Amino acid sequence: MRRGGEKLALVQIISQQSIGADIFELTLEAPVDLRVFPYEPGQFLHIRVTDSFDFLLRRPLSLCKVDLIKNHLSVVYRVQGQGTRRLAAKRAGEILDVLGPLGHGYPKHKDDRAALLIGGGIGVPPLVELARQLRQDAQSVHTVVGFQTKAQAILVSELETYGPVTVVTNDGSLGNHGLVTDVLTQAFCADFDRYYACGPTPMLQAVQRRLSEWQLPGYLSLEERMGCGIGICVGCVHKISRNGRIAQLKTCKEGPVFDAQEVVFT
Amino acid sequence: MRRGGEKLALVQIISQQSIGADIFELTLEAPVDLRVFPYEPGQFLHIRVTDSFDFLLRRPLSLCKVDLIKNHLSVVYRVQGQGTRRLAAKRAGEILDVLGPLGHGYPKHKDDRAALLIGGGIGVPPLVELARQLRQDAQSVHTVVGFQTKAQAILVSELETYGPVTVVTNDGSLGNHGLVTDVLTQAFCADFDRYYACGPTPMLQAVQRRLSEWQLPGYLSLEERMGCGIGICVGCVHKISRNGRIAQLKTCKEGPVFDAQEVVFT
Amino acid sequence: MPASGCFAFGREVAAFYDLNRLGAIVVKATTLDERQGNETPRLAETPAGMLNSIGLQNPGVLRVIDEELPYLQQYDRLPVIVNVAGTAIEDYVQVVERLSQVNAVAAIELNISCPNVKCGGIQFGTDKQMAANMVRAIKQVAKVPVIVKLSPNVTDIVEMAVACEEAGADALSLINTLIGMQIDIEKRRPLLANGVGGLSGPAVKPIAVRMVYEVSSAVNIPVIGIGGIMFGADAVEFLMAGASAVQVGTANFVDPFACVRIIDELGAWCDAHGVRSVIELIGAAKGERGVVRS
Amino acid sequence: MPASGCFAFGREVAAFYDLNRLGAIVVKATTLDERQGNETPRLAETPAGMLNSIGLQNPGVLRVIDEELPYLQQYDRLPVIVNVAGTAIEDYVQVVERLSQVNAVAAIELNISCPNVKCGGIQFGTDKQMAANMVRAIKQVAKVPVIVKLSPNVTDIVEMAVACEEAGADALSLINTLIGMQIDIEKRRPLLANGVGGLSGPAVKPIAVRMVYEVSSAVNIPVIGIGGIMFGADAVEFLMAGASAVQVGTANFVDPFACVRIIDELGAWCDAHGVRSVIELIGAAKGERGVVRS
Ligand SMILES: Cc1cc2nc3c(=O)[nH]c(=O)nc-3n(C[C@H](O)[C@H](O)[C@H](O)COP(=O)(O)OP(=O)(O)OC[C@H]3O[C@@H](n4cnc5c(N)ncnc54)[C@H](O)[C@@H]3O)c2cc1C
Ligand SMILES: Cc1cc2nc3c(=O)[nH]c(=O)nc-3n(C[C@H](O)[C@H](O)[C@H](O)COP(=O)(O)OP(=O)(O)OC[C@H]3O[C@@H](n4cnc5c(N)ncnc54)[C@H](O)[C@@H]3O)c2cc1C
Ligand SMILES: Cc1cc2nc3c(=O)[nH]c(=O)nc-3n(C[C@H](O)[C@H](O)[C@H](O)COP(=O)(O)O)c2cc1C
Ligand SMILES: Cc1cc2nc3c(=O)[nH]c(=O)nc-3n(C[C@H](O)[C@H](O)[C@H](O)COP(=O)(O)O)c2cc1C
Ligand code: FES
Ligand code: FES
Repeated sequence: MRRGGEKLALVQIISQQSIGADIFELTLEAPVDLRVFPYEPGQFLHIRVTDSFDFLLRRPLSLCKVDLIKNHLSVVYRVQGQGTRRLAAKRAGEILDVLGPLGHGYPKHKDDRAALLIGGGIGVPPLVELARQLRQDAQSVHTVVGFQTKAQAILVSELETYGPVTVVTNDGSLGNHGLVTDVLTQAFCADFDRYYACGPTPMLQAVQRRLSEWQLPGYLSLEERMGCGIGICVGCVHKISRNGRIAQLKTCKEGPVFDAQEVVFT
Repeated sequence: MRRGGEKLALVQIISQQSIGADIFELTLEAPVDLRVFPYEPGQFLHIRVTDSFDFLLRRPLSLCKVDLIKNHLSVVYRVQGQGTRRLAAKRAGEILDVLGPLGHGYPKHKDDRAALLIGGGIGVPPLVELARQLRQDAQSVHTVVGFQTKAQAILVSELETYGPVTVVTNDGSLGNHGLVTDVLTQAFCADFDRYYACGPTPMLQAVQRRLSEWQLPGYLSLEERMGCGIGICVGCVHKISRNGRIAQLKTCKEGPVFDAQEVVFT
Repeated sequence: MPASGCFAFGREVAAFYDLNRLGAIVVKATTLDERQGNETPRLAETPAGMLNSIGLQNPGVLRVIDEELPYLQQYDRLPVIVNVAGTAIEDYVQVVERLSQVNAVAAIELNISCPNVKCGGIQFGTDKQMAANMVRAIKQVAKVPVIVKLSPNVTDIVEMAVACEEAGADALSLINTLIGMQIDIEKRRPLLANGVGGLSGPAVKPIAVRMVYEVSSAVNIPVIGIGGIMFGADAVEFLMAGASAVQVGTANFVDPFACVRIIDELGAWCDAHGVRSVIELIGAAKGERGVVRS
Repeated sequence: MPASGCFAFGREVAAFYDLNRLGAIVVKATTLDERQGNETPRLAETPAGMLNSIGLQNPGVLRVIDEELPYLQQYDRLPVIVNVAGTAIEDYVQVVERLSQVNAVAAIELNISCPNVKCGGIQFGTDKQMAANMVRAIKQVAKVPVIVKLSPNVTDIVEMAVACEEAGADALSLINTLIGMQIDIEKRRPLLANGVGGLSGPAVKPIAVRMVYEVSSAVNIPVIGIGGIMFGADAVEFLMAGASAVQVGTANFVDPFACVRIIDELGAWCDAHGVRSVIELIGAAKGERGVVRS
């Protein structure tokens, strides 16, 4: 069942910029016409970093920003291993083999008034376009982002254009000292209709536990190793409790964004 | 036993030029100081076309020309498969991983007066520097080169700077019509002290047979698939009759140039 | 050109092209009961290949019949081959019995070679007596041709192939994955949650070509070549080694269009080489030279 | 870190660096009589690997003793391990007897796994009874430790390993090459003159790591890891899988400095990770998770 946007395309790199310690923003021609196939924040692109067999599998990177007029997209990524290192060596003008946008992003709730966005580390990028779209729907947006240290803090000013941003760092080098969950007190959370989280698994787990206590509904964007990105290898599953049973659902196809209530951590 | 020149080096590409149908001349910084380690025509460079595991093995390419002042070397090669295709995509300024010069080239015979050089197709390149060195030793040089067709004829004018050149093409589109051996009549060969041949195996075999009839001594440069290029994999052997027995000698180390009398074709 | 077990049940790829363009489709391994598969990580990238330890996740034969096969029936020119797995002969027999009641199934592929399940199918794939028993049992209940998928993790694949042929197999497909492991040296433990996984992709192609060459020389039933096919030229290589058809696995993960691209490339290769039918290519590499079997 | 059979007899690499920097050297397979090896082409490149069908070309044990080993004796800190091959137990025994008369030999590596000779060593490498007989016979004549090099072309390498251990092997080394084939589709025949050849290089690393992991869990003698090691990190992977040492083969062909580079990279990795001795790494990946053997 084609959802509309999945497409395999060779697109041009518009720009590649270093925006933090080993963190890059890569802007691309969009593989699809974004006005015809509007993408959901939380969806991802599945990128071939070279055509060499050394990097046989594609790398999933979340959509971060969109330029509807130029039909450009950007992703923000950290150099994690050899594949992202190779990607970081690419320059404007080079051609990239891109599949996507793929997956289910964050659903829309038009009647909500106040959204809480929670991001950790390299999980922050998808929140940027999410914040923009939520503001477009006239919701208020408050974002809480956590980083290891100041040098890794990214996209804060972008997020500030859509509403207040609370920054937390593990070492206190920027904003509050501690973890994002330290900010998520009952009083703080009382004002929101819903939350939207993306970040490392331990953070998601802590956020889920904390916010289910305060009975705040929300969404988690999960990260699993992916093969195909389109649902045919069944490599990327996560335990999801749905319709009274726990199933291993594909994060590339049924996710990566799931209703926080459904996500089972083991 | 180090012969002097073998070296592993990262060298810069000085230029890459198309000089025929799918044939390129690649000029490099020399990996060694050529005035300290003068190389022998017939030696080769062993080149890594990329650091990808897709092309794990190096490619052997014969030295063609030398610029002692700039300390540059050139190789001339035909795009044969994926590896040479990859090499052809490299541009001036890029860095190449090069091992060499390797192997035994054409020996010198200072007392000779007239040399016959015989080249076929992509076997012609090593003859260029050979001709130059023979002329330097005050020998006269006559070259016979054979090509499939005119579009593949290369390095003829370079060779003409050192002496007369007889061109033969299989289809008659340039020079004589036929095979190089058609030129090698007894009368034609009578004037030479020695011959030096490089080319495809069937040509070498025909040349060896013909010129042994006319009792002209000479050398053949053999082509076998190589692994290491330095004598440790024992992949590149050819049957050589020496000291009364036939042994499988390594063309990378004991060759690629052998005394024509010793080479056994099966 | 048929596609292999790395295609789920076809729905996802149908978003990219018309499945009627395929020679056939081999759906994901189907077991008697639903299986959740192994823990994650289930995938690792290796030099020119990948490891997987999916562990036969599938909804079970009844739901496959009810929910998946009807979808594929809309493709009228697409023979559907169902890959069957299990842990005991009785499981296999029951699955095949159920599938035999469904028109939509053109053939059964017996997966006696999956390396990713505890006490799993691979015993059948490494013991020729067990394999032969299995094939005989299945042939009694199957109403469609039975293809036996062989494991490369054996000392002598020819022996296995001959045993399956003698037991009545209609065709053989090979190879399944080789058992491998990758270690996450930062975490100091195997990267896959399951420890070991199945190696596939271009890295295994030379092993697969060798086995296809040997097996097709020893049996009289058709052999389907599998292992590391990425381009049309790879398919040509398998055909020349003696395969009558090929399956494409890992390549689909890299390029959703892989199967149809490879079909096109194969056609273009044949045109450029004056080959009128791929049948001319089958076993073409066997003529001239005797090959030493060591 | 010792180097493997892809090093000839050391002379050539000695042109690039001081062989004393190596942990040991394993010289090319030595047979009783001189062997000319197979016809060419003997080499083919494959995805992330290569095939070879050298066919044990070597000057025979007497000339190895007379011409090659004396050269290596100038390297006073370099234990010399001689890889021994043959076609019958008696051949092996005679070679080992001859080598036992020479001081220069620190250990024998029994190559019961070379896939490249007709009626060759590989039978010993795929039949546990034959392997055990061989090891027992050799242990009777050998005056130095005997390392048995195992073939990966078997259904159950653990069974082979245990049989060799019980027969008295002092150590095991694994893996030798996997049997593979490449077809030259233009010429329509196998690319190697010998048809099949041995697959080595990064492509086989996941298989080798898995086998080292399994074997080192099952035996009490040291295991030497081999297969696709190109970088220091690969050596770390083998050590964590349970190897006590590693050998580097194909990498020497790509980079003559491979062995010393890998030693340096391994040292740097240890420094960066607070590891004082590589001994700390041996088997480190085995702690936390039980690994499913399928
Ligand atoms: C849905 C999704 C969205 C993502 N979005 C982003 C993003 O916006 N920015 C960003 O920096 N990263 C993102 N990641 C993580 C990113 O995909 C990995 O960091 C990247 O693939 C690592 O590749 P590598 O070659 O550098 O690492 P290597 O370790 O060399 O990769 C080897 C293999 O492991 C996989 N892998 C390695 N680490 C991870 C990981 N943490 N998660 C999943 N697979 C991994 C790779 O894809 C590859 O197949 C996302 C992951 C998922 C699943
Ligand atoms: C001593 C020597 C000198 C040479 N000098 C030249 C030269 O000056 N100019 C030139 O154009 N060519 C030369 N060749 C041939 C050249 O090395 C091959 O054409 C080239 O390696 C092909 O690589 P590829 O990746 O394009 O082909 P592929 O077929 O993709 O290569 C696959 C593998 O096969 C080997 N191979 C393929 N064809 C040959 C061949 N004909 N001979 C040896 N190995 C081969 C490659 O090295 C590689 O390992 C020489 C070969 C030798 C042995
Ligand atoms: C993720 C994954 C899942 C697989 N699942 C199955 C399966 O369910 N049944 C089966 O017989 N083979 C299965 N295989 C094996 C493939 O069908 C194929 O035999 C193997 O991957 C080699 O081919 P390739 O190199 O083209 O991938 C699977 C392979 C992969 C990579
Ligand atoms: C060209 C070549 C020659 C080899 N010769 C021998 C040999 O003589 N004896 C032996 O035991 N192994 C031999 N091997 C196998 C290697 O020692 C090693 O086990 C195998 O190549 C895997 O390691 P690698 O991937 O690091 O090359 C040879 C391998 C190659 C590639
Ligand atoms: S990545 Fe293949 S199914 Fe999700
Ligand atoms: S190429 Fe390795 S010995 Fe000649």
